[in-house]
Amino acid sequence: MSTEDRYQRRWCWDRVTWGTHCVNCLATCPYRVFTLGDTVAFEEQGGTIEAVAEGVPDLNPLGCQKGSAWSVQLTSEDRVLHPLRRVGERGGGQWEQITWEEALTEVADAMLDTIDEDGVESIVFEESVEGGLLSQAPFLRLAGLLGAITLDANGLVNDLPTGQHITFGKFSCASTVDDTFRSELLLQWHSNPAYTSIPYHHFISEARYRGATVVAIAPDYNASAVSSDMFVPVRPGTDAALALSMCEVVLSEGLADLEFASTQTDLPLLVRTDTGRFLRERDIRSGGAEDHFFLWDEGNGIHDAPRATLRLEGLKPALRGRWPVQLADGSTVEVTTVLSLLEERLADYVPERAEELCGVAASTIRTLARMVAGHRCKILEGFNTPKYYHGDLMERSMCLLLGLTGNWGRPGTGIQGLALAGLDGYFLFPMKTKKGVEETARLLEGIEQAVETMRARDPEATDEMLGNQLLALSASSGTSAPPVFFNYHHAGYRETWNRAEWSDPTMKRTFDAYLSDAVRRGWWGGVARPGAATEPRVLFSVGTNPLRRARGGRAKLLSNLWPKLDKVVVVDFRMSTTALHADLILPSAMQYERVNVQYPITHTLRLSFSDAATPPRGESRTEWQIFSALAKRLSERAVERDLLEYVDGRRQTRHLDRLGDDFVVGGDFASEEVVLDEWVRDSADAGTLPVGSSVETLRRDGSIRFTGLGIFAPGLSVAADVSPTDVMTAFGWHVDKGLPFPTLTRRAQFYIDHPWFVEADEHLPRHKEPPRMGGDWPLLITSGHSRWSVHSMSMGNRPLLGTHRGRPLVVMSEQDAVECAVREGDQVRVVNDHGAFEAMARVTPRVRPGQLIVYNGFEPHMFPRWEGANEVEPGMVKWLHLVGKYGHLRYLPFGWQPVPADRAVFVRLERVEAV
Amino acid sequence: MSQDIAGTAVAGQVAMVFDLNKCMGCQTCSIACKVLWTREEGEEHQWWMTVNTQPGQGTPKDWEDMGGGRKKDGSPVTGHQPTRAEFGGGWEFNYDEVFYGGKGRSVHLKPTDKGDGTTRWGMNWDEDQGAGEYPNAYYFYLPRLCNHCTHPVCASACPTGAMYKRPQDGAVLRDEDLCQGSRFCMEACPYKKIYFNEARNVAQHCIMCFPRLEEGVAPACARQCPGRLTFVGMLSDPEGPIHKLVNEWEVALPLHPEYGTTPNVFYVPPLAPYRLNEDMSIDYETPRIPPEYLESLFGPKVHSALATMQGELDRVRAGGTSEILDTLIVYNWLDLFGPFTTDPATLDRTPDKVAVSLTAKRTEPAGG
Amino acid sequence: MFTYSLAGLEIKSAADGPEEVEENETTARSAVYQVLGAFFSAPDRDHFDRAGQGLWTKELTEAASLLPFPLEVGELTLASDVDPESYSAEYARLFGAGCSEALQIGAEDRDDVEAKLRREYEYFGLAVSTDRRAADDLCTECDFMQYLAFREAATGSDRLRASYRKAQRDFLERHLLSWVPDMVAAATALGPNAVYSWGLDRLDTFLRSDLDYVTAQLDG
Amino acid sequence: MQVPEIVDDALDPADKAWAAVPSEKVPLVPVPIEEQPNEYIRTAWRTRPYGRVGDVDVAAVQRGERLLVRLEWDDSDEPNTEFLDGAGVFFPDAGDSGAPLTIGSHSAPVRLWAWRDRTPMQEALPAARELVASGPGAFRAAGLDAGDGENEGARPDAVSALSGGRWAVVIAGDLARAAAAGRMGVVVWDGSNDERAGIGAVSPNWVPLTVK
Repeated sequence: MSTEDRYQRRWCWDRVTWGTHCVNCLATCPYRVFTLGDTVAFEEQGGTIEAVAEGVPDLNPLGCQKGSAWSVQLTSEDRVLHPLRRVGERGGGQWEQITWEEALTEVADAMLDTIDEDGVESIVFEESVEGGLLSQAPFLRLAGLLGAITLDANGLVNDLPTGQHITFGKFSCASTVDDTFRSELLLQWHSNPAYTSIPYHHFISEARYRGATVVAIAPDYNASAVSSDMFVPVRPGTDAALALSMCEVVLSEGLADLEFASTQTDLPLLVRTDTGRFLRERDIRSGGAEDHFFLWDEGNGIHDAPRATLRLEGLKPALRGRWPVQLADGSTVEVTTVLSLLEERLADYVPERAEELCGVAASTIRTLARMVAGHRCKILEGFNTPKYYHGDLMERSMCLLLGLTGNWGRPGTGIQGLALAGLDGYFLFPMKTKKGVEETARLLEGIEQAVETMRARDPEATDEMLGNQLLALSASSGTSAPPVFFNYHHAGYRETWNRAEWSDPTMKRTFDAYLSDAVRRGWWGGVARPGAATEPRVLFSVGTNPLRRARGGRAKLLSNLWPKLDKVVVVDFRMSTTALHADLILPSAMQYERVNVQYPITHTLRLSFSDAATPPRGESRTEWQIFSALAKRLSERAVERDLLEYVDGRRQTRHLDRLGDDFVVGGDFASEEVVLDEWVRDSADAGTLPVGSSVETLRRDGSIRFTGLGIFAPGLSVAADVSPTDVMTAFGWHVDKGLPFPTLTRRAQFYIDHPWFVEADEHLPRHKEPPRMGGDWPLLITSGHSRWSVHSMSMGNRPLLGTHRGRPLVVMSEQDAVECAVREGDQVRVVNDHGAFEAMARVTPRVRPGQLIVYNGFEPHMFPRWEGANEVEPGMVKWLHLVGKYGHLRYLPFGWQPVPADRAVFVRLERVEAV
Repeated sequence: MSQDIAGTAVAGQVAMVFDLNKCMGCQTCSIACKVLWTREEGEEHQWWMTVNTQPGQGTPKDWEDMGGGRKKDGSPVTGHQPTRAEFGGGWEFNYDEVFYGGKGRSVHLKPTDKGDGTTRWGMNWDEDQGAGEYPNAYYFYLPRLCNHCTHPVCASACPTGAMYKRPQDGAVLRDEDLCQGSRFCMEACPYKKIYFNEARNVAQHCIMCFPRLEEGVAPACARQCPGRLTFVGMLSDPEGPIHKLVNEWEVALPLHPEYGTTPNVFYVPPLAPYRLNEDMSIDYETPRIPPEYLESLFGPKVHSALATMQGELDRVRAGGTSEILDTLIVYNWLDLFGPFTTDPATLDRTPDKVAVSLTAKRTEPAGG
Repeated sequence: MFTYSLAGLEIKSAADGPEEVEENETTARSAVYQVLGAFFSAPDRDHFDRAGQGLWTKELTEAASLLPFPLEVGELTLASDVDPESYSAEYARLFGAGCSEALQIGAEDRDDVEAKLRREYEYFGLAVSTDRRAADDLCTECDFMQYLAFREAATGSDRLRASYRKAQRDFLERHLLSWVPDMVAAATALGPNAVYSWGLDRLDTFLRSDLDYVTAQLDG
Repeated sequence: MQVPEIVDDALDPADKAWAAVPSEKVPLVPVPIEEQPNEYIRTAWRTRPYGRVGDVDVAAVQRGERLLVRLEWDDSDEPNTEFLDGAGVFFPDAGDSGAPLTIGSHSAPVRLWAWRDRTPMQEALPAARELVASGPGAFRAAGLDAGDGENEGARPDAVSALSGGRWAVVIAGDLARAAAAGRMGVVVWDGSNDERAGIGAVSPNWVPLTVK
């Protein structure tokens, strides 16, 4: 064979299907999968997405190195292909291969024992987005049918930008990524899109070529700073000071868009100077409402702040001043505006003062502030801030900067995080008692009725607010529980969280006291589960990897949670660290071996399809197959054991003998393809996908653009029109239509008059130093997501391992290397009062002295003694986030709740072994 | 044997332009190539396409100090043949031992050290290290593949005549049946983009995805590049972006032109953020990346290329328009690929079909 | 992802409508699909007799009487020399093994086409008995349209009415009109006898008019 | 050189059959630099010593249709991880009287049975190959060209052993070709000196073969 023939024959296939990888980057890039015989030969981005708007680059080719190497993983050495049962002690690395029959029976019996002896709430599932909707939906369905506990995914992965939630009543502030192209000023702030947004990064460089200025604000000269116009090095954890100083400049130099701020924000609302609380209707009218607020109209004095709209409708609210107001009891108090209070606070952040705090030159702060005020500015903010203890303060300060400069809801503006697109069929699915459009109509009409009933009680509420109410209602009957309580009671975090020296020093009481106070006040009514007395006995991890992920470390879970568990069941396609510590590993099929979709988000506003290019390898099965079989086995064993029904934690009677049938709705949903088809058809019927969409059209086109946001809160929270021929800008409805925000004040809210917030002096945004988490040590770990993996997904992929050093790294500055007598390539030990780990040192001038970067994603089993980087992270949660029942500060699944911090952990470093 | 096979009649020369201002170092190009072409035994360490952080030692380690190339008079410059350890990479890992060995935490997953030095270097070992001093560190990404040079010194150094420039597109290929694994090409190539396949005793390098080009499909590295920075086309096409960027606007330059091989891969050199003064205020005057460093990579023309780029940026920021920047924006993805815009998924490439077409090609008269 | 479940809520709806409805424009459309579906089933003796007795035109006229758009029913004359055998043979000559979407579009796998169609039917509440007739048979597809139009007329739910309408437009676009015009053209080129010439012409005209009508209803 | 006939196979250089066969010391010289095939190689090696193996002990036997040649030489160098030691014997076409110094020429190619040491990864490669050599390093696998029907059964083979700083290699090939040539050239490559292709040590004179 000639050489040319040799390579010609390597580029062959006999089948092409669509595939995407359903990992937790949520990008769901449409790939073409080329299969030869029964082997996936390679994959390549589809590149078939049509341009949306004239003059805006298209989305192609959407992909990254992880996606382009996925096929290799199908045959990777870390793949699990048979059901395995642990032999010897947990984590000992010895297994026996068992049959599916044995495995399912063993799991079913452990579950029935638990239900029988301790109650179903001792069965706990970890939620995730890993693996796609058809990995997650099956076990969520089983948990729902059982009344078990599912730990809220966002509380586990801490991707919750609480500051955005505090400000906007939601965190779904993401426009489509092509909106980046329309920006004039891009602030890469707490984000490193060159690592973490590879498919979309081109819009940044293309915006630059169109005239945008690109700024990187970060402690280190990171990969995204490289292609920026300005690098603004900031001391880690002081971003709020920088943002507030820019706000100070904008206001003091008269650059603010005060009309925008008056309309969109709470800055004109009146606050009593005696109590520091908003002036409420109840204060001045007997029987008045608790959630009606006021502003000072320049013509007519005190006036109700409009609740049904953000539009001022002729009002001219005063933004600054102090006025006397007569209360209902006849007494007089002084009121002022939020802006007046804010300006007092901002006096602490004049640039020269802020420079001392954040290390950014005062002249630079002024320059940046003027740029923000004069341009369509977008903050590209990933999910890094939520992982700081005081990340909420950073986000609130960033949002304030945008609010003062008219920078949201307009093309090229806003703070770019993530927003869920409205796959309404998926939301409907758990409610469906049979398949088909009639059932869909019945449910949708029922929901509409429920919404209308709620609207009758509050005619000024928006659809989004009512959607949230509906979600809150269902949360109190659903399985989802914020993990903070589980971690506190059962996973050993209580002691850690009570360590005052690792917490915000303004915390006056113990964490215990705040938590019990919050629970006692009913702020977490119905969702503070499982309670202290309900010990977990069976833990399911389906594609999640708590021992890699858990802030607080693998050791904490193994020594506190694991001993309580009769059965740790891991469903995964690979040997994660958690799988290594499981009792049973059930092998799941990978993408390219089954149909699947990932949860769609608004970045691309598309639903992308992953087809079965080959059958699952080995004995692996899809999660739908696994959990429907488990449901069936549970029914069979329940009948054999005469355990036909039980009462769950919410006093609902559950019937085990029907479980198997209920799971598949009497056979209506026998396979995941049928389930997916139903989701897609229902979404099309509900108007969020094109009419006629089905698995068939997905299979043909690979990816479909959404046509609407749907009727459910997650979609509606983007508050924007979906047009087939235009870029989508989040919050367009708030700005163009005056649609109120779903906050307590119905405005973007910078003033939080909750007593705890006042106690913490966080009623307004401010800067607070990161607490000395981990101890009083000289170095601070900032971390971040790596370029090479999505969390630990793809970290075991051989070609990808070859694109870096293939082992964990501690990236450090040259100065600190000298200080610690470390040379490039040495093995070093990172230690603090919580734990330690070892890794290879990479010494570089790009890192700020005092800063260490440990990119996450490496499995603990890639570190000596399996002590991963999370061993030094105490996993502190901010006590203020236990607040509830304050307008928008209340639990919703995936929403407001305490999340553990892992950035800005203090450590020291020593050399273990020289090169 | 001719000393320089540049005289080969080439109907057209396929060329590439990488815009370094759009490159984020993600290695999707490297992976695209790896997954498609170099996954068999002996190819573990081969990365025909690589991205390195500059300044840096790169791949193979310190390749810029290894010699090779061609003097102005056309005579060869001798070079070092990069060793397996200098390439590094191609690691195996102790999966079995960790997962199933019953050793618990006493072992952890890591590259298996075979004592040959290959675990201490890799294709991207010095990723994001850079140079300079904080906060004025500097670095950027440099994707590299075979330059498919007009003067392929690799071919000239081959004792068996195994290497040639394809007449139809100027791609430099090797007949692996003729290659005896003597590796003079690896010494002679100044870019060190040729690898030795130990298992088959042949050298290998980028084939410019010729099977794809023949079907009108862009090379995998270019078509899979998420940064949309990789242009492919015929160098002489006056309407194509490559000709304009290279010859008309002169903003795309070859790497190390002094190596004398006349590469057909070009780079738009990198701009960088402003430097900072001692007091952390912005220094608008001094470039962050030392111009002499860039000159050492791209030759003296780099200064005017950067000045052109900066001028265009200034103009669009002032509200003007720029044909150069609009070209580099690439509004329509397919505009990157010149004549190679075919979607591979639309092709019939079953092994039988390909075998038939190969047989047919062989029976065509020479030169067909 | 979180469990966005509203499972705790009581969902009640009046989606289920009466099974019999008063005749109107929509039931007329349903009725026309019924007649056309029957006409294009493989002919038996009854089919032949009805042609001879002029029942096809009569039924179509009756069905179309309330149609919201004009449909020229025309005349159907069965030539006197046609016997039942040649009548059946004509069908076989024109349509081979039958009027099948998969065969018409040259699908590689007819089972696959049928499976997709069955999924479509089932979503809209129609179970298909597979033993009697193929899911991609013209009669089945017409039956489905007949069913959708009937459900549209019968439902008390505005939402469902809209769903059925959208489904009809979609089904016409993606299915019936994607292959029937080609089938009609092919059969017409074979010079069909008067009976089938009449039927093909009615079918083609009606499908096009119906799509225009349904589209106008949805856009309006 | 006499080529005695033996009965049992003696591909292994340690085989006792070799004890009875007389060996002959053949001097080797570097392949001339000016004869190297291209300017690159000439430039690279002009000032660098090569052809470091100065002589080789040669013995030969015949068995059936096979010629077996044993080559032995001293090599105490540290092995090179990049290039491996090698050796070969080559035969001119009948009637050609050129010198062996260039390992063939374009007008008078020779048949080279080339052995090269193998790494563990190369175990699947043949121990020895038959090449058509038309100059130093200008080697081409036999059988590639039309009409050059390589005889499957006559493919060369080799077994080698390095012991006590001395290589012993037996190369076996088609006796008929050797018999027709009536003489043989020898080439040795010292891998630790990066020797390969035309860079090696070659016998300046043909070694005559007396085959029965």
